[in-house]
Amino acid sequence: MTVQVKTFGSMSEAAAALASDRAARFFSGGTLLMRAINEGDTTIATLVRSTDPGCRQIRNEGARVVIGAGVRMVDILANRDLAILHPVARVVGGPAVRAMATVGGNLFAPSPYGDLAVALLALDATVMVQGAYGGAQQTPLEQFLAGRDRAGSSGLVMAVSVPRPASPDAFRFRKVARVKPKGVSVLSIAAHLPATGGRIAGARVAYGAMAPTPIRARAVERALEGRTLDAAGIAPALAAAAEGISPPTDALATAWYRREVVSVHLRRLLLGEGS
Amino acid sequence: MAKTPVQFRLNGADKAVFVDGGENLLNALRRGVGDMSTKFGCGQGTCGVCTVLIDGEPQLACLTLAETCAGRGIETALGLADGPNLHPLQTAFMEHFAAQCGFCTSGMLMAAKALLDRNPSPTREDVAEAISGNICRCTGYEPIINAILDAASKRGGQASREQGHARV
Amino acid sequence: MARHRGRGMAAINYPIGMNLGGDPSQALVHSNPDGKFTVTLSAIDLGQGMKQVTRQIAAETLGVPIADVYVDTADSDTGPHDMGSFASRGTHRVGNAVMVAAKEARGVMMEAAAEELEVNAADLETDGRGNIHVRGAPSRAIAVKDVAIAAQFRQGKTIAGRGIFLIPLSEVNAETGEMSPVSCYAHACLVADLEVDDETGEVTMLKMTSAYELGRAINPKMVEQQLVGGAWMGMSHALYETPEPYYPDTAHGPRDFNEYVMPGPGDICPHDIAVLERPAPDGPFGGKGPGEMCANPVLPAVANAIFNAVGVRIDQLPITPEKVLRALKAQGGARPQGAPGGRR
Amino acid sequence: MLEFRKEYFKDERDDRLNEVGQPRQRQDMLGHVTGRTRYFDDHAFEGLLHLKVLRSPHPHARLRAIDVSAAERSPGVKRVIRAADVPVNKNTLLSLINFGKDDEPLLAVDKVRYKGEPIVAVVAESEAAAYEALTKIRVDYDPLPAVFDVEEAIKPGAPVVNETYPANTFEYHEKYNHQKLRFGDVERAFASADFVVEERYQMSPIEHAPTETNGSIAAPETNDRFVVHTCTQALFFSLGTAAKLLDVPSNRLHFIGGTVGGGFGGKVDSLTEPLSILGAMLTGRPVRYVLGREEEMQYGCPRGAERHYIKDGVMRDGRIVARKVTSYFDAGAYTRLSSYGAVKCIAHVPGPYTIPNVHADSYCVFTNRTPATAMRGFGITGVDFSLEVQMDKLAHKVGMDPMEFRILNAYRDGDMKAHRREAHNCALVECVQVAAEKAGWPIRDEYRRMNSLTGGGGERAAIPATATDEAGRIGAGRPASTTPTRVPAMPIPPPSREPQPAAAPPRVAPPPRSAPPPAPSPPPPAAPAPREQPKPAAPAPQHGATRFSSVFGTRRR
Repeated sequence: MTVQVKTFGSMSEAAAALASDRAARFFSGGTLLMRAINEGDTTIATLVRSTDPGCRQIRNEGARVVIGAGVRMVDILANRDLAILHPVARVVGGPAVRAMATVGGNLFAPSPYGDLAVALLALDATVMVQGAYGGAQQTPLEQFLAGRDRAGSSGLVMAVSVPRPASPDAFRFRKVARVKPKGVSVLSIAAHLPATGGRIAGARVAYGAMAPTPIRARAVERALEGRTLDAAGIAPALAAAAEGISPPTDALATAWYRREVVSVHLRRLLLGEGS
Repeated sequence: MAKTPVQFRLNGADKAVFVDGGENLLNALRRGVGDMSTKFGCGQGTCGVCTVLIDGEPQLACLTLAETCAGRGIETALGLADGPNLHPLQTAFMEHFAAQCGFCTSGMLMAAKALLDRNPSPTREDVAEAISGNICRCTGYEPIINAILDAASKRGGQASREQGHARV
Repeated sequence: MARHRGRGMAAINYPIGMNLGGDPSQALVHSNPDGKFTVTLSAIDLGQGMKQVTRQIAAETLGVPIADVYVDTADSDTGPHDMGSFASRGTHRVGNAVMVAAKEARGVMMEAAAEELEVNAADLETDGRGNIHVRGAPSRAIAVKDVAIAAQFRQGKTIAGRGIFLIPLSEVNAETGEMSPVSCYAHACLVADLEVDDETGEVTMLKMTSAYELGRAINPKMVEQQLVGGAWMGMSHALYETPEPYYPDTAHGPRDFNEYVMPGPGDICPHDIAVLERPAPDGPFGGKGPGEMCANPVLPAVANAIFNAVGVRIDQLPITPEKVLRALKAQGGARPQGAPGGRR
Repeated sequence: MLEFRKEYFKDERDDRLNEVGQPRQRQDMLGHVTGRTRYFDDHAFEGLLHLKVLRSPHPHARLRAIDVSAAERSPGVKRVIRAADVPVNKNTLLSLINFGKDDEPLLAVDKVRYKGEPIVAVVAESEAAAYEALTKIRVDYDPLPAVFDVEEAIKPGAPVVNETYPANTFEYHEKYNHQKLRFGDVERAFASADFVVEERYQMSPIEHAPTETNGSIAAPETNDRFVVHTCTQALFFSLGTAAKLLDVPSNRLHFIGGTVGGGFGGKVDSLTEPLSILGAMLTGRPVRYVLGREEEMQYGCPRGAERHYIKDGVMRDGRIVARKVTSYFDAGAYTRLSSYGAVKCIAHVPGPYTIPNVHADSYCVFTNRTPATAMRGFGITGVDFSLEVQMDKLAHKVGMDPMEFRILNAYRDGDMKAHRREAHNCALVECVQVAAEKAGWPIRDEYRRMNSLTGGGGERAAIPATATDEAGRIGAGRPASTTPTRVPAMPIPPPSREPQPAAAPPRVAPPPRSAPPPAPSPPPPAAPAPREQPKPAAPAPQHGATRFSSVFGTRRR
């Protein structure tokens, strides 16, 4: 009836405990799990915690930055190496939520939440998942998200590894919300647009609130390849903006509305126009 | 049911409470310690009414697992005043009539304190951002924003307050 | 991308007190032995300021400083009957009941003072600072404190009063609807300035300018609280909130403050307000009650401003970006209507 | 920014006051900023129990069977409360003022009529234990067709939402399925109007969303009574409601409140008090029942949806000659206060304007959604949205400035209103003038010179010949069929300059037009003395509740 809380000194112990108990959930920032418990979710019998300092570390590993699953939004905002993610972390919840919500938890936030995951997807991040035994597996975030809501998907997220973009200004992020300055996403768009000689090469564009999980906008990526970032250059991308999306209808907006405005906001993002 | 002892400092004083598994800090403060200044508004982390400072950071008591607070320092609205002397934020809220029903006020004050503690000279935008997680259904936010800016300027911080009202 | 500015207005009146009357309120006032007063009610303060409004009305009627009066309310064992805090009835109904009670208490106080000063009570007046003196002869005075002590310990008088206020119930004619709804109305006119994004349907409030007639403003700062906060709620009703976003379809009802959208501190706009006071003939010192009507003019003013900006009429609330965008597409784009009465 | 315009109505005020009109600090402000203000939930009780309710997942369903045996055995459970445990399990809020029939159970019997309707309550040692027990209650539902649109609900053959009102409409005067307003002859006026504009307006429901959710704590007192700490907006209303449902004398209940975390109308319905008290009665321990935020938003009573159809006749010169309004108030599954809001709407039509021909029908309609209740601006907010958007359309139609259009049609002292009472203490004209001035919205001099004190009365005070439905259909069997269509006399702009804090204008007694007007409403009581005895109280209550003087229309039975 009351929840049992198990605390472990290492993530691997926690992962083992998690694997051994179907009714156990890993407790990180609490913004998702405590709410469920407060609202009477009786399926949560055990909370598994870890005091492993490793999961709250941000490490530079050459061309990549490894962010522990327990790193919070405020930790990202306090870290210079992650300046590129500051505009994203800053629009997750209000100040109190940012002092609680973690990177690991954000990967599991249901639509329309999970703006950070959208950015990480555009940055081609990989997820380190620890199974019951053996070492941690590296999984591309896109693949991780695709299997996220599948029953039986197990393992514990240890960290997220983000490639450091060649030029930080090649990364752009836009969140559209009804309420300012803190609101939930009507949609969010993240784009990594490396360019050589003014022409885009290897674009990655991700959407939030355009499917049950954050997704890549592949058609847009293709249409941007080799193009310039001007009205004419992005026209094909805008035309493809709604390809492959299956936006939800929720309390904030309908699927129709999200479809209608996605190209508008994509254009504003790509051309750096104001909201 | 098994109870877990938890010790922490509340507004500078040592406290010890027994909590149920899965009990949140809000209940531990209200029913365990008897600090009623922190209110229940949603239990979802969406209203900010239960905002407290934990080791100086604004957090939501309703989403905080009580036993994770062992050994930490918690501040609530009851700790704002220095004896009979009100905190500048409390004085400013009074002068600006920045409360009506008063139910959001404790959380609002703690969110504001968190801001001023690390940014003594906030802009109007900073203030709006700092209270963006706190719902007020009565005031329309305007007097609250003005009160926080006023408290900052009176506290010596040169709050860069725009003339009149600026969009934030 | 195009943003269009728009300006719209609306004018309204609002009935004060429960429709058709029949809604009594009672009040008790008594003094302790050193001339400090307590007002006892069963009225509810839900933020509108009931405790303070009645406190000022009692102090004014008794002729004593505000610091000498406190209001204690809503204990059914000690507070007399009150219909409740709704229908903008607090200031008008409860305020009147408090005046009746305070007048009765003041009468006893003046009689006791007259006995102490050996004059006619009719020749006495209060100075509002805690003293009672002979009209035209301030030197022949006695402190309210000493009057209370004398009344309690020498004269054996209770400085206390009971009050009730009731507007008798009005019948309604089944055929014509003939009735006496209320005894007074508050009034308002509001101008909304805003901006419409014709690609997303998003509406941004820029400014509100208003004139409210509220009868006597018992406490100007509390009137300001109501008008500023009430206009925010009006803006919220107009553009944001509903627990059934797709009414009459019941799906997708919001469950929390993330899904139930209301304007945040970054969505508010300046509000320039003028207050007019035409006293209500039957209001306490002419007071009416701004609590409810303050939100009402904002809704239509916003809808009218959106039409002025882009030429679409949204007749279903709330006016969400989706409704604006659908209307714009149906119309084939924005059709700005020009500037009624010019713009800032 | 706020300024006072003291020059207006100066002659009607004595501003030499000590406390009234002063910006004094609120008595409660210090408590608010120090976090020491005590709300209902800030009272600690040893041995406090927690109550949660099982809510229907269906908007409309028959209850075939309810099995609570597993819940009763669930750890920490002290008591399961079923419908049969409620002494008087049928009520309507306004029965306290003798208006309407009992139509709502505290806990559902046989049938649920909206998604979220309470069916069973559990009282347990902790909230977690109560939630756990709720999952062990087995309810066998037989889903029924539901109706969610007000105009669908009043069609023949629509599902019957609430058997107390089989036609899905509240009964007015035991005679009509709506409240009527009849003044003059709109059909005839439409026929002679230069333009006729007909529009539809819809307001969706609105949640009060106070930061403090509905709740109460009830505890046994030492003297065989129960103390109740509550967030109610109406102490005696809630006390009376609880006394009736629980069938106890009102003096066995000790209600304490008065300091509430926002209400806006959402804390009048006494949603939690009766169950808290019943829980305390059945367990002998303090019981706390507080709505969660999702419960508050979806199953706590909202401001109901409103639909208004407005048809206006207007002349080229801007005078409105006729206004016809048909309103539908979506009450949800039970009456609560909606029947009353529909009448308040009728009292408000046609808005603050003098229109010589007015016709309105206002319906209170039952649908399978959360019961609606009052909210800030009850019965008016949605009407004003509709009327004022309509006014904007009319101004546009006749090519008039919207401000001047309002001033032209604004009611003035001495004008006859559609509910047959003379207007007084008007100030709409002045509000429009000041708002225009502040906003830099130019209006012509003649309109700036007008005021609420002059230009009214006289012909504008007359009550027109009116055919009622009883006398036959409007337009037929008119008593004085020679009556010409009435057009409001143009208000005469005075020559003086604004502002106009003038003395009351000379009142010209208008000759009666057809039927002599009834005596004008008696002057309002000279504040603050009540001017007459209240009506005799209704017959002694059969339950604990006190009955107050009877309101119009339907009597309880």
